[in-house]
Amino acid sequence: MIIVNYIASVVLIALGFYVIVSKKHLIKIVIGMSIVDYGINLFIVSTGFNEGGTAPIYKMSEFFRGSYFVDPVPQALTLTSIVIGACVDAMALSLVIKLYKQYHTADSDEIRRLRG
Amino acid sequence: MMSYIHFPVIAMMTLFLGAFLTVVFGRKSQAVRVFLALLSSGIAFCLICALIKPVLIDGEVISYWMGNWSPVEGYAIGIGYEVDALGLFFALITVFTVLLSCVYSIRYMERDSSLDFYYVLFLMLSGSVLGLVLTGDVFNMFIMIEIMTFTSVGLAAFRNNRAGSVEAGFKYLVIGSLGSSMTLFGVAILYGNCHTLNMAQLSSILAGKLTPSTVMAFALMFTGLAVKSYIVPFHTPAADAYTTAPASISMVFSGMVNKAGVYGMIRLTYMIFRAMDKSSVQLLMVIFGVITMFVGVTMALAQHDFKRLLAFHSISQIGYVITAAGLGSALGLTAGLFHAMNHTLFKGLLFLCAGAVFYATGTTNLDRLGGLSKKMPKTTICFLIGAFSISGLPPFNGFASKWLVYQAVYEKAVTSGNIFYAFATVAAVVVSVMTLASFIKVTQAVFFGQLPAALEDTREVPALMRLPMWIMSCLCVLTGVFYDQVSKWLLMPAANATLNVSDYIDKMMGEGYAAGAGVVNIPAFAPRFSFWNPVLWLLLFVIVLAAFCLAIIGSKGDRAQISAAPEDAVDGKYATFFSGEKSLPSHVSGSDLFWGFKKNWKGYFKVMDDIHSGRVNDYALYVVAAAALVTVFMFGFVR
Amino acid sequence: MMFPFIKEAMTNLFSRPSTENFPAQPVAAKPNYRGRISYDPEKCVNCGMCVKVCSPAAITREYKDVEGGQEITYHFDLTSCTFCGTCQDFCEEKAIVLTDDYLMFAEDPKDLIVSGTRFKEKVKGKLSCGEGCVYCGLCARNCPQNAITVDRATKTWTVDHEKCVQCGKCIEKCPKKVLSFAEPAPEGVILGPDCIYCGLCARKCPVGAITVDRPSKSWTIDREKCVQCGLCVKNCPKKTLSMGPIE
Amino acid sequence: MEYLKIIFNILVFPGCLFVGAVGLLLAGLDRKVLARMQKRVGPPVIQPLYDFLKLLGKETIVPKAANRKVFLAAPVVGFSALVVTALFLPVLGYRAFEGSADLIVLLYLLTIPAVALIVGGSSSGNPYAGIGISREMVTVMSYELPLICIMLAVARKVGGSSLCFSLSEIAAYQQANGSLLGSVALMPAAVAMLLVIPAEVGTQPFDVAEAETEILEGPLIEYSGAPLAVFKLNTAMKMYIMTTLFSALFLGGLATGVTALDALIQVLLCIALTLICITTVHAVTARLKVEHLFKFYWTVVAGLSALSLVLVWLGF
Amino acid sequence: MIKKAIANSMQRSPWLYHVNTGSCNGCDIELVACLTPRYDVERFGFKLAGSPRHADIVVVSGPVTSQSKERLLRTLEQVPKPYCIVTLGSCPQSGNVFKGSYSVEAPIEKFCHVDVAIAGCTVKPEAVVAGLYRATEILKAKREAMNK
Repeated sequence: MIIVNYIASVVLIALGFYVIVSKKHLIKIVIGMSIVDYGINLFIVSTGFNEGGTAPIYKMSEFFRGSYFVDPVPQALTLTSIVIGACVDAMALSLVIKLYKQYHTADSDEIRRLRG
Repeated sequence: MMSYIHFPVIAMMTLFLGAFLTVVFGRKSQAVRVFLALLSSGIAFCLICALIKPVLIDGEVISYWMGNWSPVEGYAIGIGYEVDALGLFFALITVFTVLLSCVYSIRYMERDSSLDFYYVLFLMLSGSVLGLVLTGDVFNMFIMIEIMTFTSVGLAAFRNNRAGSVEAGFKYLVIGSLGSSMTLFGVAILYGNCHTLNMAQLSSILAGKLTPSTVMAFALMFTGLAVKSYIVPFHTPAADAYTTAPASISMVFSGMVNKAGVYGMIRLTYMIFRAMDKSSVQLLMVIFGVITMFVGVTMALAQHDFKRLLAFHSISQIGYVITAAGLGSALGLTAGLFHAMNHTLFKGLLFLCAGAVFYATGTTNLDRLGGLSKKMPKTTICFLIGAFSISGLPPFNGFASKWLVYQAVYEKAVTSGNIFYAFATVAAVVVSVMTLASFIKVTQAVFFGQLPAALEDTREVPALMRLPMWIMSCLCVLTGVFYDQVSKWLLMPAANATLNVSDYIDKMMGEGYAAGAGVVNIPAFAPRFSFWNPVLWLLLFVIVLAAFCLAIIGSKGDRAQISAAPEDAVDGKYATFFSGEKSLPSHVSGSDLFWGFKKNWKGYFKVMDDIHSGRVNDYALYVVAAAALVTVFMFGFVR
Repeated sequence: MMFPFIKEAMTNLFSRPSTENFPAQPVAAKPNYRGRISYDPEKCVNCGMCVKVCSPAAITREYKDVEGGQEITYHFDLTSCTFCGTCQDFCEEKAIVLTDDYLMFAEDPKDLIVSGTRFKEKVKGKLSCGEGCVYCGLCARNCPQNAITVDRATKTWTVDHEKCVQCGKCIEKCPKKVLSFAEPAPEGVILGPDCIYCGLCARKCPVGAITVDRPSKSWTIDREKCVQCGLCVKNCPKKTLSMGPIE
Repeated sequence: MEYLKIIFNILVFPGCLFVGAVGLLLAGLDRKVLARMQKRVGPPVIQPLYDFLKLLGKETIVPKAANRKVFLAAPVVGFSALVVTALFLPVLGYRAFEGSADLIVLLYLLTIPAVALIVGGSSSGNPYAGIGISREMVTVMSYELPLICIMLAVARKVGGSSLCFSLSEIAAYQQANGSLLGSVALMPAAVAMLLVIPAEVGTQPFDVAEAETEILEGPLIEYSGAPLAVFKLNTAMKMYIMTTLFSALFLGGLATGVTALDALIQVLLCIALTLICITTVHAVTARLKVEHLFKFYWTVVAGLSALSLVLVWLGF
Repeated sequence: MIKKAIANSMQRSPWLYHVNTGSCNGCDIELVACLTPRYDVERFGFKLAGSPRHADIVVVSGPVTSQSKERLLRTLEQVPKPYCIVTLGSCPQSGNVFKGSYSVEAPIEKFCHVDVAIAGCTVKPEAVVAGLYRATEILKAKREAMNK
């Protein structure tokens, strides 16, 4: 069943890319960025999933070779990644607000003073 | 006495700590902020320099496990920091840039407000780049890339009252986070394959054998790091951000943030995937490099803004680095690293000059400047040194490294018999000439020619701003003249360390690990250069010059005198000859130059103008499309 | 062919150059070249035709009174001349000739002025025709200035003194030798018949030359003192005073 | 003794005196023969020397808009760079400083005089000079592409499958295997090189940068007196250096081994090449426009040299 | 010795700068005719220079119109010493047929010292050659005077 996760994550990432590439509204672009992030997060978390594994919480005495548990590292990675993604989104949104104040629009076709 | 194995981590942490302390104590006082910034960057500089002896000279590799979580049963479980000559080389570039930028910022940023944010972001950026080049853990690398990205965004948009800066920041953020997302995706796939994040271990597990999933990871990480080094389809936000950021930050961007991406690509291709012996990867890198250098320089020729022009040159020069490093040969790697270092020196210098011009005149528009050499003679000299360096005039450093690049590429051409590399050499030379052309344009448009009336009150920038410029100028000359020493003590250890992965793995994972994984050690090498003896050239040059000057002095009685214009001369004898007309302000500005060239290339420039449309969607499309192309290429050719 | 001149260049390279070796070997000007002006003062009759026809006013005439006559100098300013040759054409006496000397340069522009001086005896008076004229018209035909008009039908001979330059040609040509530069009669104030002896003239006279005595009705003038200013004539209420020849 | 030899090398042969004298001789011959081709008598052969000496005797005016130091230093830097470049070039067999610079380095050393001219012109502050430097730069851009192709072709031919940019090796190869001009593959490159020489020296029809009838000598417009003299000398020396480079690349087989004889043959070669590719071309063409110049070099000349490169690669 | 060589060269390599101050082009064409194969002043080292900064001999033609007077004077100021001024034809010396026009400042002698005046309307190329040759002797004398 883990394949569903992978498919879902790839679909999310592709959707995110599609949104970033095709939507002209800056907020939508930011949303697209977070969709990509979440797709990747889903992927990372899925890589650590072991069918039927327990939670990776052991005392040193309980730990033995062959303990079957879910890989904890991807979860840690995912948490970090989510935090970073949130930071990036916050930063992006604040920039969008600033941009809207300066350009009086959030259309990416209008916001292109720097070109050529 | 502290053992030097702690130095790398302390250096990085000092910078982050400096950022934190600036938040706490630096709100009110400029002096405290400057003190903290100088102190932390100074400490980082000293600590990294202290590593030169063990790492570069003794050839040691320093490893450091965070929290002393050393590997268990051959599996790395902690975050490891590892400093080999390559990492140290880039770390040296980083701390050097940071220190100079910090010194420069003191006066350059004095007219801005919210300087506490500036220093916080600046120190965080420095810390993250230092962390990136010193870390031995791919996920840690990703985190550093992310910190780097959003501190860069903050700094690019720092002068948000100036037109376009927030826009540049936004574009930088979108493209940058796309790049880091791809890196993260690649890291995730790698982790799924190898169940480790440690570079050394990854390297020994992958051992150059690529399965479909690792090829995917390779493609994604390659693209992600390529975005971070802003090679061509991904270069658009860099051009914007370098333009709008304060000059001290532009210098940091092109000097180390860019290099961090290059470092990542070298680390990725040479060490993690060990893919550089595959001719398809070489071809991919060289194609990217050639396109990058060419597009960068032609775009630079069309620019009207001093800093934007420099930004496109940054892109172009990174093309050289990628081309050379992508050859997979020792000579190529040496050349690439040398050019990366030189790029830091001369591009930093040029950005500082642009900053000085901005500081003195308030604009960087090439069409409004002119004749500043009379008002800012020292800046002019620094600029000329930088310009000659970047355009590769002997005996400056740009020449030495470009010359090595040509040799490396042509060596590849003759040894592989592939004529593509021969034309890559030709392209590199032509790009170098075009670089010269666009700097001639800047020289004419900004420093020479006639002074517009609006700039009559311009004055030379303060000495504290000139100090970093002088340091960089001197280094530009010195590294150019003593290039063999530089390559012996700095580049060859770094290139050797890059090629000899087994040392790196052994140090990290324990003796014999690499051999167990089948990693063969390559003996240390010394690339053979062709002939260029700058010291002799300089000596002969000076002798001829001295002989000439003697002749001039000796002929004092015979020749007629030199009559220079007195200060108050207005018209007449000392006026500019303008067909007898009263010399009106008639400055030939940058946009008027080179139309003979542009006319022939009209179609090309039209296409380029359309490509650099300024829409963030288009830019994102380039990234996604290039990622797709790279993936297809990798699946098709890289086995 | 892309470079049509290559054959010519090669041919030239091995043939003699067509350059004149000029300063070493003088080159004669082509016929009818109009170069440096030569002026023969002996031939000149001072008719002034050349001065009149010169469009850039390059020819100037200078008179200088010397004992026994006048020195008339003609200056032909080559730095002002257009070398049109009109003066040569108009000069009846062929005193002006434009030579083929083309080497006209000088460090001092004054060296480029061709001058000639001729002495002319003092002429007594205006041209007049005495008794015995046959109105042949030779004088009129020979007058360079067309100052003389002769009408045989009405038997009149007139001279325009404004035009006359007193060259004396007419006198030379006159078959009857009746033309002469006669001494003109002296002029002065003449009293007419209507004088009422009001004395206004005497009062206006700036030099006190006129004496009027009303009772004796006498009007006298001291010719020595008179400066012929004409104030008396102007102020005469009866307009009886006039200027004229004194008999 | 060693130092004396070096000093002799720098100052007399093949340094300042030799390069300057041969350069001036070439320039004089160029003018004389050009005049003869135009059916004129022409100036005496030592006319460039007269020009040089005369300019030394003229007042040097530094205009108000100019940056004095750069303005005066530019010609001297160009001169020194040219002399040092000449020292690195072989005079057929004779080499003053063996193994000090390779082909690529020479390519770059040759741009220094052009840059000196550009910077000097730019620093004079004259708008005509501004136009002139842009044209000079476009000229440099134009001929650099064919030049590098030529050099790479020669390097491939001589080096085979190893990297060879060394002039000594090229000379040795030609001594052993005869002049490279005899090779079929390199003939287009030799023609291209002949066409590069006039642009590098800046003579008609490629003298757009110094077009005295349009932009009043471009970068040189504000120069007078001694600096102008040095610039004129530089142009003359460039003739020597470019023709020597040609003979080093393509005619190295003519070396005899006797220095004096080599020098003589070299001078004769220089004269012949100057007359072929500078004087004749000057006599039969008119000045090109700058965009046509660029087009010409990037299509015809670059095509020739690229053809040569491809032919060499294919093993001809 | 160098001084002597320089002074000799001064005579043998005079570069001309030509200023047209409203000339009818007659004299200008004759000056150009001097460069043609038939007269070929390059025999004596003459060359037309593009800039007054390179000039040794300034050749002035035309009647010095009031528009061009200022330009002429400015150009003359910008010529490095030693230099000569040669006038071509009648116009600069007198104004010729334009004499007395409101727009003609004619005698050039009012503003500057003329070294050699060549007369003619237009000048004959031989006269130009001879006149310019005379100017070179003056140049040499001027250079020798500078040495003292």
